[in-house]
Amino acid sequence: MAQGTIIIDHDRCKGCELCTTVCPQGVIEMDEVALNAKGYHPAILVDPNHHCTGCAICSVICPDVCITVYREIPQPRKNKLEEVTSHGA
Amino acid sequence: MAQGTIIIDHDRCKGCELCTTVCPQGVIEMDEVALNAKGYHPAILVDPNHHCTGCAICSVICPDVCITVYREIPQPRKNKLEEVTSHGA
Amino acid sequence: MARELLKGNVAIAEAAVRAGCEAYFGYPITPQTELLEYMSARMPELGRVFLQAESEVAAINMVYGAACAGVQVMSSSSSPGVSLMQEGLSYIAGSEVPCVIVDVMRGGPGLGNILPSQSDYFQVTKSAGHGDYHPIVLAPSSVQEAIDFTMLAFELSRKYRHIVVIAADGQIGQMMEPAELPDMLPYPQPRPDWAVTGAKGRNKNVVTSLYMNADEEEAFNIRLQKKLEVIRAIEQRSDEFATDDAELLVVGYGTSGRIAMSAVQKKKKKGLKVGLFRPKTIYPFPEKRLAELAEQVEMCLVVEMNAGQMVEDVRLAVNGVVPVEFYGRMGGNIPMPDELLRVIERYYAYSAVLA
Amino acid sequence: MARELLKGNVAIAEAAVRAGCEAYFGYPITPQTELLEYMSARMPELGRVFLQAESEVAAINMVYGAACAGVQVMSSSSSPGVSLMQEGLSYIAGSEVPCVIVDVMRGGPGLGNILPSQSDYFQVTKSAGHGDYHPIVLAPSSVQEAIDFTMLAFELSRKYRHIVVIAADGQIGQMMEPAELPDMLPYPQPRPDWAVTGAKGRNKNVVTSLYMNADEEEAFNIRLQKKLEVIRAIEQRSDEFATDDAELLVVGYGTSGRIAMSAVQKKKKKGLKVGLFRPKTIYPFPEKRLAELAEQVEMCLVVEMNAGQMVEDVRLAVNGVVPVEFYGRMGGNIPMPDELLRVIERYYAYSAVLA
Amino acid sequence: MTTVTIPIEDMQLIYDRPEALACTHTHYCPGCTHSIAHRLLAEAIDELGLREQTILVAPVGCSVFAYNYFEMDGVEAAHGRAPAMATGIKRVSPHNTVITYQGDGDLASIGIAEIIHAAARGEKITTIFVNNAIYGMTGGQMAPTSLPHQKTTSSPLGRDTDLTGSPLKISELMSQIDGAVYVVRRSLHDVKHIRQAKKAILTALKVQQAGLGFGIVELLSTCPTNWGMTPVDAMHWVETAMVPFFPLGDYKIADSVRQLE
Amino acid sequence: MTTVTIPIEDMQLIYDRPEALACTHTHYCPGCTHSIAHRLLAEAIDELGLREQTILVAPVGCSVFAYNYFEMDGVEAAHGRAPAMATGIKRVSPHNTVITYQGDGDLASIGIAEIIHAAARGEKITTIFVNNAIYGMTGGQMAPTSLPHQKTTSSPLGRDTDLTGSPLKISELMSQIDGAVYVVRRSLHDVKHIRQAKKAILTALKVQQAGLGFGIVELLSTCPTNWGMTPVDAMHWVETAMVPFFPLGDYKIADSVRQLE
Amino acid sequence: MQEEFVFSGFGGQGVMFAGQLLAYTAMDEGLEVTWIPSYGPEMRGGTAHCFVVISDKVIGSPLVARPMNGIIFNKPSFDKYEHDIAIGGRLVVNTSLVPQKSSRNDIEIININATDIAYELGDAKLTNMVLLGALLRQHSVLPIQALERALDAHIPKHRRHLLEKNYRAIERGAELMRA
Amino acid sequence: MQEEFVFSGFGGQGVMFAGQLLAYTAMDEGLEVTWIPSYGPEMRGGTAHCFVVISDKVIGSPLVARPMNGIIFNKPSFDKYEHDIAIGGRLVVNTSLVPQKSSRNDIEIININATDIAYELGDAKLTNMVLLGALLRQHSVLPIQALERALDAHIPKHRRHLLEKNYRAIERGAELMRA
Ligand SMILES: Cc1ncc(C[n+]2csc(CCOP(=O)(O)OP(=O)(O)O)c2C)c(N)n1
Ligand SMILES: Cc1ncc(C[n+]2csc(CCOP(=O)(O)OP(=O)(O)O)c2C)c(N)n1
Ligand code: SF4
Ligand code: SF4
Ligand code: SF4
Ligand code: SF4
Ligand code: SF4
Ligand code: SF4
Ligand SMILES: [Mg+2]
Ligand SMILES: [Mg+2]
Repeated sequence: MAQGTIIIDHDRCKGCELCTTVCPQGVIEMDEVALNAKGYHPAILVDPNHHCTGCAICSVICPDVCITVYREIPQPRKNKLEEVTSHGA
Repeated sequence: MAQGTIIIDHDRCKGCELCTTVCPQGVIEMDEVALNAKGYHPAILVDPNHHCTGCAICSVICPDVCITVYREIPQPRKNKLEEVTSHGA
Repeated sequence: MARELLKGNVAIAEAAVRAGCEAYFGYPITPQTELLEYMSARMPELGRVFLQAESEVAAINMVYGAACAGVQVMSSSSSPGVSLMQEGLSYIAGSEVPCVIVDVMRGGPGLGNILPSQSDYFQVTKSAGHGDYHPIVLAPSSVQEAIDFTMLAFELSRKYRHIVVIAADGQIGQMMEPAELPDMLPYPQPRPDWAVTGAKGRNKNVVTSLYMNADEEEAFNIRLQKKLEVIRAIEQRSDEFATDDAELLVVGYGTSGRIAMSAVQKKKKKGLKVGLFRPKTIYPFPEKRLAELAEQVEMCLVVEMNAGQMVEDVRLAVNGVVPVEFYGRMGGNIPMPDELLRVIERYYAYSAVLA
Repeated sequence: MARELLKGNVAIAEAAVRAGCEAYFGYPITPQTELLEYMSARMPELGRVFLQAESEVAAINMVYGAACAGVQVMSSSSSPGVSLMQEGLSYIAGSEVPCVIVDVMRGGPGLGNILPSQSDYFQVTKSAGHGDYHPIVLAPSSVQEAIDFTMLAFELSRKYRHIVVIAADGQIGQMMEPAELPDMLPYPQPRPDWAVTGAKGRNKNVVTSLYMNADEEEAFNIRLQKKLEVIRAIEQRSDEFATDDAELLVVGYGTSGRIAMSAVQKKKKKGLKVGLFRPKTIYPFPEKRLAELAEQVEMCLVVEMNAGQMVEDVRLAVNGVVPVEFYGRMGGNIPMPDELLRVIERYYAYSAVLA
Repeated sequence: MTTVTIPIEDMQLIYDRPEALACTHTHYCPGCTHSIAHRLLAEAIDELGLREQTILVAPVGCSVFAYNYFEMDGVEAAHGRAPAMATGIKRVSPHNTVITYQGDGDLASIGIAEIIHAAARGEKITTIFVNNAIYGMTGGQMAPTSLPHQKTTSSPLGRDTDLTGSPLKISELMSQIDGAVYVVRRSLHDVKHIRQAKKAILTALKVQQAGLGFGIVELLSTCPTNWGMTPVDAMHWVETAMVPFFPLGDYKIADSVRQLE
Repeated sequence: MTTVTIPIEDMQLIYDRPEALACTHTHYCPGCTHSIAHRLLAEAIDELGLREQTILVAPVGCSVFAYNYFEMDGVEAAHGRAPAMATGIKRVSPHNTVITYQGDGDLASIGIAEIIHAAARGEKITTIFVNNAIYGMTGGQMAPTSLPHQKTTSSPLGRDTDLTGSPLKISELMSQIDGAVYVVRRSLHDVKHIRQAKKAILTALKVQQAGLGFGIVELLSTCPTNWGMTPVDAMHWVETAMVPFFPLGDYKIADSVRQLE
Repeated sequence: MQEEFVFSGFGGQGVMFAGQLLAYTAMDEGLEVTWIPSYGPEMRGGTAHCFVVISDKVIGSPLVARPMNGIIFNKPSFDKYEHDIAIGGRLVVNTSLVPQKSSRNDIEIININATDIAYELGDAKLTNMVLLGALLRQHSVLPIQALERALDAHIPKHRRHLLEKNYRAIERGAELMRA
Repeated sequence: MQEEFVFSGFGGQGVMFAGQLLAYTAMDEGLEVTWIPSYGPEMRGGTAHCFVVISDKVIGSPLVARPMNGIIFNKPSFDKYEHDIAIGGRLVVNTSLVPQKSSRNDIEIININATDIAYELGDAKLTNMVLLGALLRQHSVLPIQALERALDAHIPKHRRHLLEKNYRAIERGAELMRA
């Protein structure tokens, strides 16, 4: 598995929880404490062990386009990556 | 064939000629000379030899409901007549 | 009856029910929607007809149909929806069938916004579609008046076989105030003899607005105008305050009239000779009383939540006897009492010069 | 250019073509239909857009779209169809895009009939839908004026980004008269920079009538009202005859103005001091000139083919200075010159008493 | 008029105008099948004994005066809005039989929203839809049902399907709507088809009586005047040009309706 | 936010907001799939490079501000009239890509006439139809697409199909119209379906680019607020209640479109 | 000078064109003119009327309650307009389709069996030209030559081949008056 | 006597109901009252405001530019209304969701961590009652008992089981003021 990460725009997040239900790695959670300026509990990435694969599934479902996805630059297997990208984007 | 006849309401007739095209006995013609009050040449029954069977086909197509149809009262075969009527009316 | 805290939209709906409204057809639009929603629960509960139409065009034509069948029927909408009803309203007027229409006016033109406004004044009082007629138009300034005018609306619509519009604004529709509802009137009323109910044992009835022949159409129009004359003669209604010694007469209706009232009261207390004239019917416009008052005062100041529409009717009534000035807010803004105090002061100074 | 015998509807259509109309959307309705039919042949011939819409509601919204795209666009209809356009017109006004609408008015209210009438005066001059605005409204009284006003309509609509209505009546639409058509103007005009044409190499353009915030909506409305003030200041147009020594001033527009003119001419010849004032713009109503004339005459007599609509604008302009009387025919009936002669005589006698 | 051996008094009356049809002359043009549709409707109403309970909603179109031609209560709708008006009537008078009679401009163009929604609601009304592929009353403009290349006063070079699309097929469309339980297309171009049309109208009225839902009978019809044809040629044009484009048949007969028949 | 072993600068950007989507925050409720539909449309426009030639016609409905959310020219239509407005634009600017974005109240109720006729004319525009079975913006009234027994603020006891009929199925209806060449229904209830929806939008835009005719993509969508559900439950409701009623699929793919794909 | 004309008959009898032709003639002769159809409740197949006003001054009203001239193609039109003609005016009556005689003696009555003559000329559609010929012969408001020039100038293209026939009809109408 | 109140917070915080409850209380006490929502551009999930005016005379305007009292549920509302409160008025601030302090010294500021308390009481939705309790404790325009009676009389049926909790929240709000 490639390693990836996401950046969640907390101010834009409306706390809908949809991303948390789709992440195959289960690395997104809702911040139960913090409220953002809109008054929502935003989603946060909780991924201490770097399980996020950068699969971008969370970004496909996030209605508010809060999630930017990154993935390690694959050294040899470029093709496979492109395939995933063209699905996910 | 039963014997029948029709009465055409000349004042109501608009000279569309439709009745003349459907009469199986060919006994309706257009009056080429006379104009009615509406300014139309009306249809007339020209049936010197009593060919009209009272089949009522002309009345089915006449848009202006100008044609009243009569037929001799059948002596024995009442059923058949009713059948025709229920179609034609 | 006890006072209840009622939202204007809901109060109108329940008043319509008590007035004997048999059928309601409408389409959702803010700030009127609670009226429709209330009806959606209340009418079926009573075995009466509620139907959400596919559009305001359909709604007004359903109203037209039900009215032809001789029942008391109602619709409600807000400005853009009322624009869509113009053709149907004209047909209803041209057929002389009764109905009640509620217009909870909002900001415009176009999509505008959902805030209170009075910018349908022309649209509802001057024509409501093509052709020569005016609906009767009632302009409530409180929830209680919204109730009372709804009862009155059904009565007048039946009496004159005419459209009655309740021209409220977003504020009247949305606010809650304590108010009293009347008792339920006898229900249902018998169908009038002109109604289409099936030609059983009588000659057929036809309800139409079509008069191909100019003379017939003109005769119909003359009859319609005579009816409107009667309406102008006996249905003008208005309220007034401190008009006896007023030098400046403030004129406002609905929400702007109500707010003007509180400003005038304050100024009056301070010893200014200001009075208030508040039309309750905006068609027929209460021109007779206003013309009388015009003889007594030095100036009229019209306050509206629009760019100046009723001001024309005021000018027509006053007929040049005194100057008629205008103060208006638009776009959903409501004149605040403090703001009106300043405006009144300014014009009062003016009118003093004239006195 | 030679004089041609032209039907009003056709003349307006061809004039629109020569003014550079790029697109026409409409729906058939008598007595306007020849205009649409002419366009259906003429526009495609020139590679321009003709489309018969599914309804007047659709037609006006197609006009709205094309106007947003920055082209000169037009529709035409008659009273019931114009009622259906009210919402769309209000959106167009609220978006400040230009368009030209022809209303060939017929008898009403409702389905009424297809004969000439002027009973849309209120509907087109006072609001044309909800919200605070007035279209510019031109009222031709001859086929030649129908042509000239069509040219002017496109010019004014572009200049002010505003709706211009040509309020004709069935008679203007249906009659043939010799008239001269102007030359074809340069075509097509470039799209204005506010138009939606694709945000290529510039910031995006948005055309909307939605201002959710009251202050923004009010600011927009103030701008709109300022524009209307300018229009009122510089676009009032009227024609007059024998007004210099008139004691009785007859006021009429369009067909009623034209017929009044011939009656006034006859009376003038007989030595009566009657004059004619004929508004060419009915919005802006030529109040300035009329107010001046009011100071000179003893009485105004308004002639309309309705129950009395412009008469309100006349009264507002005259402001009580002299009495304003009204004579109207309805339902498709047109006042005949002889009839007007008698009416004028009667009121002349009156006005003589006042003099 | 004619000499008969058997005097008329001794004969049986086979066909006379239906009671539900008023005796007034109509304003329809010679050979216009609007008149036939009227007669069929009147006959069906007579046969079912519905005259005294029926309310007819007339449209704006050549049949604008339809209420004058029937001995029944009637109202005049705004152009295209007959189904909405009928809805208003039926909802407050569920025991009346409510019929809209509409042309193709009225129903398929300006009134398409109202007919679709009346059908979608399963409104218990009956619609007689007279499709003559043109706007008759206003002088022959293109209708949504005009055929490709058909010349009309608003498509003088013939209907250009690239610019205006293909004709709208109403029965096909209506058959997709759950609330419409009886949707058939018939034609009035000859005696046989007229008889079939009559039967369909009868069924449609029975559907309403039984409260099964919305029913519509589309009738291919002529407009000799605006087609610029003789009435006889117009009948032929229906058969040869329209029927192939608008196939006759039963587009939807709900099970409940089948049980009825 | 998170500690990564590989610094972000060394990583590849896999997903970022599309260029055609404006950076402004939207007013949509949490979890409302209008936002997803917006994003998909923006992505498709970016991929086809259409941003600078597209004109978006926003409807009246929750997506009334849609023109604020895209970096493209836009106009605001009257309620239901977006297809007419789009027609006006497209006819005078045939080289622009014209898109209407409409809700179910807007398109299926008040605007049914305009969408049907735009389709019937084969208008070369694209419609994104967001069907959330309710009137979102006005606070949750019944739409023509509301499910049987669905409680809404104007059907407080649940939609009574006896009185209001069964839901109107727009894709099914549109597929009957000749001028509509691409009619598909998709759903936004999970990642897989969102991806399928995106593909359909891409195809629909290509159909317009190729000038083949009218295209519409119906998207089953949520309104958590007015359904009174959490966004997650709302997604589930689409899957379990809406999809069975509004089957997903290709309702019409004209041959010309197949060739394109 | 002002002259008003009402043309009235069945649809299809060429009533409207007769009026328009007179209007064209007047225009080409440099006069003011208006033509207006009376588009009443009648559908096609019903009755058709139009009004023409010719004047040397600007015309006030294209419609006239009491026109000077009536050109009457058939019986219903006769019934409708006989009594509308202004005193001192004239009525051209197509006696082929109007059985009765006018009872008015305050106007000039011009009887001509125009449809019969048109049939003789081979086309019932020429009725209108026969009537126009008769009218302009009896009432020289415009020269018959001008009428013929206008016909030449304004006849619809697809009818051009009928030009000669039309001339003949006009002349026959005129001749019969002379007789 | 006239008192104006603006209630402002997120949708879902019970802002509207708080205002309505105050209105019911006033009505049941025999006063004139108006309640009006500020139904602005915000959709659900946005900010919710309402105005309540209580008076012993007929009320002119239900909307007030500068109300005497503000009941502020969250930060955006604080930003929006802090400066609108009339001089000499008061601001009840839910410090649980409003980090900053008011800079105004011409009004009374009543700080209370209402949401925290509501959580303590087991339901964040009780925030509104805590705030109302605090308000009426500090400003005796209406007795707290009347508020509780009104709650009993007007609480929606499906919420009746929460009545006790609501009383407790009102009392907690009041108590904290006493402290
Ligand atoms: C709102 C409105 N628009 C247009 C018209 C004009 N109009 C009258 S009938 C008609 C079309 C009729 O065509 P159709 O429905 O096909 O009926 P037909 O005459 O062919 O039987 C039109 C457009 C009108 N009366 N009202
Ligand atoms: C003519 C008119 N009628 C009614 C309205 C009120 N209105 C605004 S949005 C809407 C319904 C929106 O529902 P839908 O199209 O399903 O969109 P959603 O909000 O669900 O996305 C209505 C009825 C209006 N603005 N204009
Ligand atoms: S990119 Fe994939 S693994 Fe990473 S957070 Fe998103 S869904 Fe989870
Ligand atoms: S899907 Fe987006 S908006 Fe929803 S919780 Fe996750 S990041 Fe926030
Ligand atoms: S009844 Fe039959 S046979 Fe007799 S005229 Fe009519 S069609 Fe001919
Ligand atoms: S069908 Fe009727 S109207 Fe036509 S010619 Fe025959 S009788 Fe006359
Ligand atoms: S115009 Fe056509 S549809 Fe109308 S009556 Fe004449 S033939 Fe029939
Ligand atoms: S109300 Fe419904 S459709 Fe509208 S934004 Fe909120 S969730 Fe979306
Ligand atoms: Mg037709
Ligand atoms: Mg929706």
